[in-house]
Amino acid sequence: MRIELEFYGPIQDRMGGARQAAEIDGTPATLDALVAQLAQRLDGGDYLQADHLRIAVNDRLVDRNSKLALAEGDRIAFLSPFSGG
Amino acid sequence: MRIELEFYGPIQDRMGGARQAAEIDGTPATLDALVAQLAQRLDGGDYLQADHLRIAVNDRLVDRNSKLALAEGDRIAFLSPFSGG
Amino acid sequence: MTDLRVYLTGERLDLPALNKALPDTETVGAVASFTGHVRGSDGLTALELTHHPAMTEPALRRIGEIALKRFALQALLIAHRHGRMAPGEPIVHIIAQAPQRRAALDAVAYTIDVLKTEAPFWKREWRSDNAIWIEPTITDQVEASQWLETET
Amino acid sequence: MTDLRVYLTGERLDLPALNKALPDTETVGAVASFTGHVRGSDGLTALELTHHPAMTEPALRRIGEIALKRFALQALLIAHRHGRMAPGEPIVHIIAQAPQRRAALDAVAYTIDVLKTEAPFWKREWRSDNAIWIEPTITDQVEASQWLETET
Repeated sequence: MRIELEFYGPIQDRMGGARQAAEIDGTPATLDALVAQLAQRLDGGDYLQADHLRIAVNDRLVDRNSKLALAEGDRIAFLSPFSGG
Repeated sequence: MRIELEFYGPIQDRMGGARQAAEIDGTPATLDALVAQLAQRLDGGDYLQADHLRIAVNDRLVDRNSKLALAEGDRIAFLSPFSGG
Repeated sequence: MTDLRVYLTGERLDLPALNKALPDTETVGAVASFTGHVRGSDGLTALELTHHPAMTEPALRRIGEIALKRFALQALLIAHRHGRMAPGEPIVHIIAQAPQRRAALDAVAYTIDVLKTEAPFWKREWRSDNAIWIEPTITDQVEASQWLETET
Repeated sequence: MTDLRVYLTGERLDLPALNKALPDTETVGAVASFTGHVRGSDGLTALELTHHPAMTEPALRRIGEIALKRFALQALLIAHRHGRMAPGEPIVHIIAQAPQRRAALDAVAYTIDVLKTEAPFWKREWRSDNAIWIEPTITDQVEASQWLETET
């Protein structure tokens, strides 16, 4: 299954850009499982497991241990710590 | 010796106006002594001893136990608790 | 550079003009402000603020100088109205400029809290021809004393 | 009546216009505000704020709704800029209206503190062609968490 990865903030520099596509094996049951698979598969993917990143699925923040019903074309965004204002 | 008394805030209602002249015996050594004399002498004068009033001599706040070098025509202001802003 | 502006006036406060009074320098990171208005309630006709003709402006200036120093401000403006005001009219406007937000926010809170009990003003509410004096509340005294206790 | 206005824009914030955006009702006793500006330092060319195209505005709105309720505000305005800004330009402007000063002052402090760590923005400082990301400071996290811990 093909999904879209998005990177916001400093993480862009580590992942080499703001977005990239990824091919996923099977259907990871939780966000944690998906991230573990990406960590192995992508260049610099280890960093995706860093605690301080927040993760959004199709523009909604999701807890890492929450159940995942991933579908083709879903967008997974990795968000560096926010620094607004 | 003749001095001027001024009243600011709610104390005006108790003392019957914003200002009045007063005749003083001798030269009270402290503000406390002056206030004690006024307390006896004026209508409603007891109230002048209330703790929450601040007192200014010629437009400067003065502690009640501080020494006083009173002169003819000095202005003693009794200030009700402030309520600005 | 530190800059203290104190305005004490019987005229209606012109907030847009006051907001432009402090210089817009590039080193100011944070600006906080507070405006107190006459709150209309139960047929209030007017709020009257009496000040002391000689003591009030120096008191405002002293509060401002302490705030400038305590919070390491770049600039502080205190504008205070006296006289008779209709419901809705501004009574006091305070603006603090600082490099960082915490200093600007705290300075504004300090200035309004301390001003309430330490600047010689007295308030009277008018309802048609009846006036009642408004005494400071216990809350006012507590909020001011929290700042003042740590001052000495 | 409670009133929440959220503006997220790539255009320069027009502070005088924003200051007129909230209704001037006679029941508003206190108005507090905070403005954060780009602070010029060490040859800074520009500050760039990236936002999330779908998530940032709802996050600002959620922060505003919680503040309105928590501090019993009459109105709250949150205006936040994104894009590239020169030193001195405003980044964020917050205005809170309440019957009493403490609510207005606290609401503004809450909103800016929480917004810093809970609204999806990312900052980059540009010095000519070099950009560095600005990570939130420990102070930012502490100040936000003091409000957030008491929330649940």
